[in-house]
Amino acid sequence: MAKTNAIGLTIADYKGAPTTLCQGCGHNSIISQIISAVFEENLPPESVVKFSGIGCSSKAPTYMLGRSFGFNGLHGRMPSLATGALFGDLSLIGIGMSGDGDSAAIGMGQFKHIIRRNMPLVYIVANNGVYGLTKGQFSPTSDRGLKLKKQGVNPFEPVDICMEALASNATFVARSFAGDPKQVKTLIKAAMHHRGTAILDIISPCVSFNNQPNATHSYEWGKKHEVILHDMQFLPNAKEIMLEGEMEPGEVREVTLHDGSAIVLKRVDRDYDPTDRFAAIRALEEAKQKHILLTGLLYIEPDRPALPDLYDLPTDVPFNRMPQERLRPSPDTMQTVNDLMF
Amino acid sequence: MAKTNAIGLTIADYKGAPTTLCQGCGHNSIISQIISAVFEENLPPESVVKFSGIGCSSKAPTYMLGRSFGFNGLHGRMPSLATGALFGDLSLIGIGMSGDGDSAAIGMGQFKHIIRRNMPLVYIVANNGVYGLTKGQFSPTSDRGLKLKKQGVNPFEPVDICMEALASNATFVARSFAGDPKQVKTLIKAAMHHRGTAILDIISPCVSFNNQPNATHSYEWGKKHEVILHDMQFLPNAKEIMLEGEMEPGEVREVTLHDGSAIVLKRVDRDYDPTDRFAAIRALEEAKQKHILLTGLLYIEPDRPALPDLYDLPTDVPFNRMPQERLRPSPDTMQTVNDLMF
Amino acid sequence: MSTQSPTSSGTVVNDFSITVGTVNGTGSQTSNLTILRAIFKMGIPVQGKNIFPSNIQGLPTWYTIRINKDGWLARREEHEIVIAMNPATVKEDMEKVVPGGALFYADHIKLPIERDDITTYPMPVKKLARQSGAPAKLRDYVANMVYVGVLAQMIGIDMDKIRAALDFHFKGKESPINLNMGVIEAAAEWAKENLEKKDPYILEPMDATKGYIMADGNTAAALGALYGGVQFVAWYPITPASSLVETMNQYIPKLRKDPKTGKNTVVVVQAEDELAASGMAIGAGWAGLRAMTSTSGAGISLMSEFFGLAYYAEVPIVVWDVQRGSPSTGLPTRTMQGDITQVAFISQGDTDSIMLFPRDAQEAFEFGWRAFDYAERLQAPVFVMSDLDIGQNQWMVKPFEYPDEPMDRGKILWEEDLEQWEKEGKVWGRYLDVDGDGIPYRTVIGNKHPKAAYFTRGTGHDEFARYSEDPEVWVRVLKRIKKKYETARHILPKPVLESAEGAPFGIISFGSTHPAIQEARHYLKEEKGIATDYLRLRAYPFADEVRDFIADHEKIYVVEMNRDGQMRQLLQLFVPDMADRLISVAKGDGLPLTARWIMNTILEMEEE
Amino acid sequence: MSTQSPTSSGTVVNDFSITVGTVNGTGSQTSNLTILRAIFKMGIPVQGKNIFPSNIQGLPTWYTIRINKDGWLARREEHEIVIAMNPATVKEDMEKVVPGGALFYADHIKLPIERDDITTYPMPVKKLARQSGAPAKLRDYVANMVYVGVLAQMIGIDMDKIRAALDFHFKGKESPINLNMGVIEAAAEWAKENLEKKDPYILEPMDATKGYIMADGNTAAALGALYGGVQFVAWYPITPASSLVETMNQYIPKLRKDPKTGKNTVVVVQAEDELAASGMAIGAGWAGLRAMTSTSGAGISLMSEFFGLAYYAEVPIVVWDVQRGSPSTGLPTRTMQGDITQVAFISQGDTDSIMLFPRDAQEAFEFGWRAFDYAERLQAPVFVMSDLDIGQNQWMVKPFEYPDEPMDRGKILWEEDLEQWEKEGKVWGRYLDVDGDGIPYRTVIGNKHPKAAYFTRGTGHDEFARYSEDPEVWVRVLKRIKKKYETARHILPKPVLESAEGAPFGIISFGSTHPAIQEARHYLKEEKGIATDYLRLRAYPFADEVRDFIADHEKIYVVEMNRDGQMRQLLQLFVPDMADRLISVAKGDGLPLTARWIMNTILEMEEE
Ligand SMILES: Cc1ncc(C[n+]2csc(CCOP(=O)(O)OP(=O)(O)O)c2C)c(N)n1
Ligand SMILES: Cc1ncc(C[n+]2csc(CCOP(=O)(O)OP(=O)(O)O)c2C)c(N)n1
Ligand code: SF4
Ligand code: SF4
Ligand SMILES: [Mg+2]
Ligand SMILES: [Mg+2]
Repeated sequence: MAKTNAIGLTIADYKGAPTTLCQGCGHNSIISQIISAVFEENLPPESVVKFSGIGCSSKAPTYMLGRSFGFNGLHGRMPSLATGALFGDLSLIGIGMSGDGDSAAIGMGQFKHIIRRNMPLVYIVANNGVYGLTKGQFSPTSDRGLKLKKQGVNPFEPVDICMEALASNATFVARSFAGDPKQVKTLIKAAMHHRGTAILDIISPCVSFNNQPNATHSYEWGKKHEVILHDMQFLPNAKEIMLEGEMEPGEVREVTLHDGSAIVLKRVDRDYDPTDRFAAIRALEEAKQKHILLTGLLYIEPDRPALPDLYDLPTDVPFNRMPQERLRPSPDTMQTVNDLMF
Repeated sequence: MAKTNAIGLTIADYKGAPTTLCQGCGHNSIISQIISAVFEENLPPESVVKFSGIGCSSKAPTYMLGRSFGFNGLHGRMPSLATGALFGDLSLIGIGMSGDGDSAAIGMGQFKHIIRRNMPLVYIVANNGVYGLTKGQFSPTSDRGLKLKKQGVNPFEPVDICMEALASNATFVARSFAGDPKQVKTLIKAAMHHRGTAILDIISPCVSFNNQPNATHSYEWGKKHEVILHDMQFLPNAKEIMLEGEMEPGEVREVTLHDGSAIVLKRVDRDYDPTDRFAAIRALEEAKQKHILLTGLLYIEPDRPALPDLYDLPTDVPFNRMPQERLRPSPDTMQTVNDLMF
Repeated sequence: MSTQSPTSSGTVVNDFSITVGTVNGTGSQTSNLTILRAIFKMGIPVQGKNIFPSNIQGLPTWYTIRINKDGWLARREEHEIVIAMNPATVKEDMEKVVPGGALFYADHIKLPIERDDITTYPMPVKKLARQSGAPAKLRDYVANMVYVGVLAQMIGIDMDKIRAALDFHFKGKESPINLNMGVIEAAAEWAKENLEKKDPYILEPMDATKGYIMADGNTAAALGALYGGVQFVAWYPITPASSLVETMNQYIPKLRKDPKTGKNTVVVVQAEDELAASGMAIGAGWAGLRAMTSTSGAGISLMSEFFGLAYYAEVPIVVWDVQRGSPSTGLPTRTMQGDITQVAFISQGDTDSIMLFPRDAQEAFEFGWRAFDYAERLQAPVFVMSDLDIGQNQWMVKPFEYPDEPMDRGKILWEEDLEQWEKEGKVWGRYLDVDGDGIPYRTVIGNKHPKAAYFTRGTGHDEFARYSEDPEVWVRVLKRIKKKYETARHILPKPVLESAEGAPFGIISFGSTHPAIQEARHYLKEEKGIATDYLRLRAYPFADEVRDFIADHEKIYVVEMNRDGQMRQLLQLFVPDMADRLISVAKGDGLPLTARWIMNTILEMEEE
Repeated sequence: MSTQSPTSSGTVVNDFSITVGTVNGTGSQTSNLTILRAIFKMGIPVQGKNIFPSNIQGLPTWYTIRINKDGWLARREEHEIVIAMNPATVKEDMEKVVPGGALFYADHIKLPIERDDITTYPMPVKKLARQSGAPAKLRDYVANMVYVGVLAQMIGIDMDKIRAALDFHFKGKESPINLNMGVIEAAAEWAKENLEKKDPYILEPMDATKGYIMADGNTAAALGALYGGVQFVAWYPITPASSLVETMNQYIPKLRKDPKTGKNTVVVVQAEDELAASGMAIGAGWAGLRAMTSTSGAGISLMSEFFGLAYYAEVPIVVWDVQRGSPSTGLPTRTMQGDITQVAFISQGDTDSIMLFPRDAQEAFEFGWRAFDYAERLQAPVFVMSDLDIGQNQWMVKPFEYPDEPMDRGKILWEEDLEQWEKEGKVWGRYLDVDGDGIPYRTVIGNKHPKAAYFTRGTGHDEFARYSEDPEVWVRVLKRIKKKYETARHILPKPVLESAEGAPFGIISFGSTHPAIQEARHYLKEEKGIATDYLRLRAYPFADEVRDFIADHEKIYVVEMNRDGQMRQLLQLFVPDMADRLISVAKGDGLPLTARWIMNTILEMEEE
């Protein structure tokens, strides 16, 4: 019998339609990690809502969480759809899938502004440095000097998704690599518990159009150049914090999230403080100089108010189930209003 | 008789229609400095082309350089219009006027992407932290905590135009203050000679909607809190560099631009290297912490190729004057092409 | 036109127009509204129209107040009384005055009086402003109160009513009320002593505004939406739509506190642009919230792609288009009905649109709440096509009426419904036409039933919301959607018909042209003896009654405020067999149509 | 339909269709194009249509090759030969085969042959691929060459022609040519030894393709633009428009080196989105460059606001709309003529649009260069309404013809012109209608004459480009612009008329439906004895000839590929007096129309 999670569901309950992405596409492995993360977190699939723009990456939601609602929107417009939709029932968790073209080209504005509003959303940029679905044009994250078949050589400095997020004062910024599934999964779990927009820039190779060994978005380059900031663990309940066997005090940092869950970060090379925004910027700059793929939780600010916190909304019932009596002003107000008109 | 410049024009030749902006609007003083800068640089007005989006700030081009071509475009879309238009005659200088709403809200994408392309343009964001023309709504650069009449209190972290420019690898980033006309003028001169997109974030108070003394976009706040990074001088011809009387060697930095002109920066408090991108980011962070209005040339990279450099275009004649013989392939190519069709 | 024949005593009572020419940004709006409201309080039918420039301060601006005892309140082109406060326009302002009319002007304006057919009244504006003791920075503002006082004295506006107007404006705050009242009274006193009444225009109290309120359409729309139970609003500022949501923000604390928890039940987000505003609203509508956005022309263009998604994915959303002078950025502070065909054919591919056309502030309120019922019932975008004239000007209308129908949330299935369906062996598919009306059933997020979820997309999909590129599926789904719009025709507000005996032709119109049409019809009847039938459209796609009306007339004038006769085009497509009966009477110059222009244009066409 | 009656020898020669079902992303396009080209080289009229999914790899895809000795090359619904390479679709593929037809299938597919009315040929695809010695990662690809070889043997495709096709495809590179040729020959050899020909379909060389080329419309458009002297292109990738600019990039080094300096004379910018792409192109057009963008439905929607600006500020720009299945994201890899009314009424306010409707790759080339002449002459956006079928499929067309007219740069004034005007005492104003054709004169940046500059805006402006809110100025300028579109009607490509003796009705169509229309007309005549008149539209706004054609017929069928009969709507608005003569024959299911469907639909309507 298939393994069940704490709420009695099997992994099959979290699957979606069979993928139509290319074999080996990084996006497929992100899909798998999302499925595992939601399964392992014991969340009913109905408590997750999927969003995406347009692109191969944005097709991903079809191939996971078939029992979750999903909205595959317009190119570059995932953030706005998600923002509006999640107000429908603020108890749900939103997962947004986007691509580097979707978020850094046509969607740059919405990407920056959902961050500014800190709308709770697991915002994944499946970053392959290329336009997959339209067959291999440069995206804004393409390497400078990258050569693509029909496009020539890219002369532009790439957009750095994490740097952009930090510049916009994002409250959760991480970089990962589809070739590092464990880290991807841990980050997704943490992101689902973060109260705010969680930006996950996941390098996700496009095997059809941008997987040359020298491309920084390729498997080979990633495998060779990945450097992790820290070993990560996510603990759904902070009270239960049990350090992994070998961990010694001082080697470990712990970030507690608004719901009592915690991220535990074990030192690898150097001590890295993920609540220091400026340190995060410096780390990105250094990684660029050193030509490495620096992955991990770059920055987190667990306590900034999220967008819904700015409205004093009832919490006893989901907003989309609120009955007429609570939405329509009572008849006696009509006279008062008319009086106000002069 | 009115004073004439080296090409025999008077300041009147550089004026535009009378302003219809509010009396005291910061944008008016930016207009004056643009007029002076072009006059003093001895540029024929016909060699400048004006662009703008929509907003009070974007109306400004009407009120200056009446003998220059101008295009008052769409809200947030100045960068794209300017990019296309300037290819018409690459010998001309483009000045783009935008607002904080125009560039940081609806225009965020174009703002970021013109920077990425490094299209030569003096890109001025007349930043008043408010929507002037639509009568006082919050803009993305409004202070967190700002209270406006019909809008309540702004809960969001402001967009920092300079930080955004740096995150996008801009090659020229400066902040100034409409209340500091001399610096504004010097920066405009330097920007006109920069080969690439020059971002000038000029704090430009809106006296009608956002000039409360505690607003960081007000005259009062700016006057009180302005700290300059350096004393600036612009020398159209670097060979002529003549340090101002009191300057001593070591106190001065000099940046030479592609055309042989130079910016001379005199140390004020500390030594600041405007070619160090990371230092610029740090300076912005510190200014934010210290609650000061840090002005001056934050960053410059004079040598990155500009967009037109990426195309190997003829330079003997402006592109928009190129005759048919040079544009239409010769008749004998037709057969070859048809043969290529199979 | 309106006759203005002096009474026996040589006076013209309650039947004239006042135009005030000032500089914008000087607070003259308060003065003008005070005059308007005071007259209204005197029981005299009155309407104000603001003709203002697209800037903030320092440019010429005009405010026209029409006073008409018979209740004809459309814009007129004649100005009996002109108040000239702006040196830059005083010459043209003087020329505006009708022969026999009066010109009031600030006496610091050097004005060679070139006309001897009008009365001129200089006003010592600066002096009186100085004497008011108001602080220097308020001088301009106070100067504008001077003309209120002088005018009040000269045409007979009740001082009590003026105080009532100020009291309303300043929400009862004593100090500004007293400051202003002081200036007004001093000015009136001055006028009484120094000016001799020579023009014939005077006011006399009536009882004709009882049972009416004064409201602008944007306020009405905001209130209507709040009574409609709107839950989510995303917007981006744009003239002349901004005040719609801004006003809503003001009323939310008063009207939308949850009776159970005391918390708010509306979320308003100022988006970063119109693309995001429409995206957020569509997201919210999809999630089961009553969602809307409000914008004007440029915003509609930017939202085009999203409207196509909402159309094809069948998401309810209400869109207020407060139309302004277009194409392009056009005349942002002028009115027009210019976005009709654009909206009808919005977005790539075959689409359909639902449009509502409110007549005035009162209907703006009504459509404000009803629009959500239509959107949720039909699972489609509903466009409310208002305009600047409706939205920003004060309209004398019947009081807003509390919704006479419960909220129609449309076909939503919750957990228990799905269980029930399962029990009954009924199959649910998001895009299945179960009832034969083209409208499928939908579920929304948070529904915990394991079969509730579906995947929404703008790409081809079948009845179960599954991705599909099958040509037959594609055609089937789009045909079914078309059926929904056929259903819409029967649900939406019917046109309003006014018939007259022996009418030689019909008139079709919609929206803010209504008062001008009615007035034109009145003159046609009274002065030319021509009775007319009139059909006022209230919705698109058109109801059968529209076809009937056209069938009943050999000739129909379609009156509208644009260049191309856009509504006529839609009507021609609706009745191709009678397309040539429809004659366009169209002008889009940024100003509300006048009865005189409508009548003359029709008469000219009749002669041809 | 096409008769396929066997010859005396029992064979059907040069008159059948082949459909290949494969998995996309496996390189089958090379195989299919090889077949197509080899047949073309045999002198036999042939056309290929690709029916592919909207993803990159692993989904079913079909390629249909129609072979017709009489030159009827529209899509057909009958498949005489089916090649089934995809296990996922083999069952439906088998059902597609017409009785008497043939099914070739990869023999590793477990296929219960359920039909005895067709011939089936198993192909040892894997074995032959293995034997080819090709590296493992090329196996799928090589497997597709197997069917080329087998088919070649069984229907008689010339091996020399296949080599010629491969030579072309691989630009003469020996090693891939030899690899592929090896597989094909081995497969042919195998077929020769192991299969017995039982179906009747064979090819015989002809001489009917001499004087023709094979080209796709996007390539043709790209070349047309290059010959049109395009200087600035901004675009954003979108199916099916992307290959237009990508192809252009390939040809620029060949065709657009400045003869004087050897440098490039075209700038191509990949923008960050469609808003920016249109903005850049409009900027460039404004600055005096020949500027264009290329996109599909969603892009058109996003560009709406900018088109309104270009309309009202009068900026020349060429827009290629390679239409695909819509509304919304729709069917991105299918064809449609669905953006017609949207473009006609694009952007807020009263606007007009110029559209060109190319018939095929050849006209795409011609309109490719002409569009710039129209845009610059008329100072307006010109939309070239192509579609996926034209753009991405190979069309057998007459060779491209070198432009027979010099570039028309329109009314541009340079320094010396302005001096001349001044001398002659002529006044220049950017928006003055000097010639009475509604088209003003313009200057562009870089013009050093001190009076050359003007300020362009989307807000109200007068004839001298000065800001204006004056109602009369507004109306005057918009009327004058309208006149420009009246002028356009007389300049744009005329419709093409084909009349027949005694035609009981007319047909109007446009664009890629042309071959199907012609074929349908042929059958109507041959099989039903019904002669038809046919007007092929090439431009909007419509020329007078269109009105004449409608006037000449009691009944006109308007054939198009969409749901709502969009072109018919525009025609109805053009001739309201004859609106009811126009009958819509419309289908938008994503596939090119077939002659059979057109004929049957018309016949059904005739019976009604
Ligand atoms: C408005 C609009 N423009 C263009 C497209 C075409 N388009 C589809 S996906 C895509 C790019 C996708 O790139 P990315 O977001 O990086 O996703 P990937 O396919 O690489 O995962 C584009 C341009 C579209 N669907 N909509
Ligand atoms: C597409 C579009 N949306 C909205 C508007 C309305 N609008 C005009 S100016 C403006 C904001 C201007 O703010 P900013 O750029 O900061 O300029 P400022 O007036 O403050 O100088 C807006 C929203 C518009 N013109 N176009
Ligand atoms: S094309 Fe690239 S991004 Fe798209 S599915 Fe294939 S590998 Fe993934
Ligand atoms: S409203 Fe503000 S930004 Fe606009 S002109 Fe006045 S002061 Fe300047
Ligand atoms: Mg990508
Ligand atoms: Mg501003």
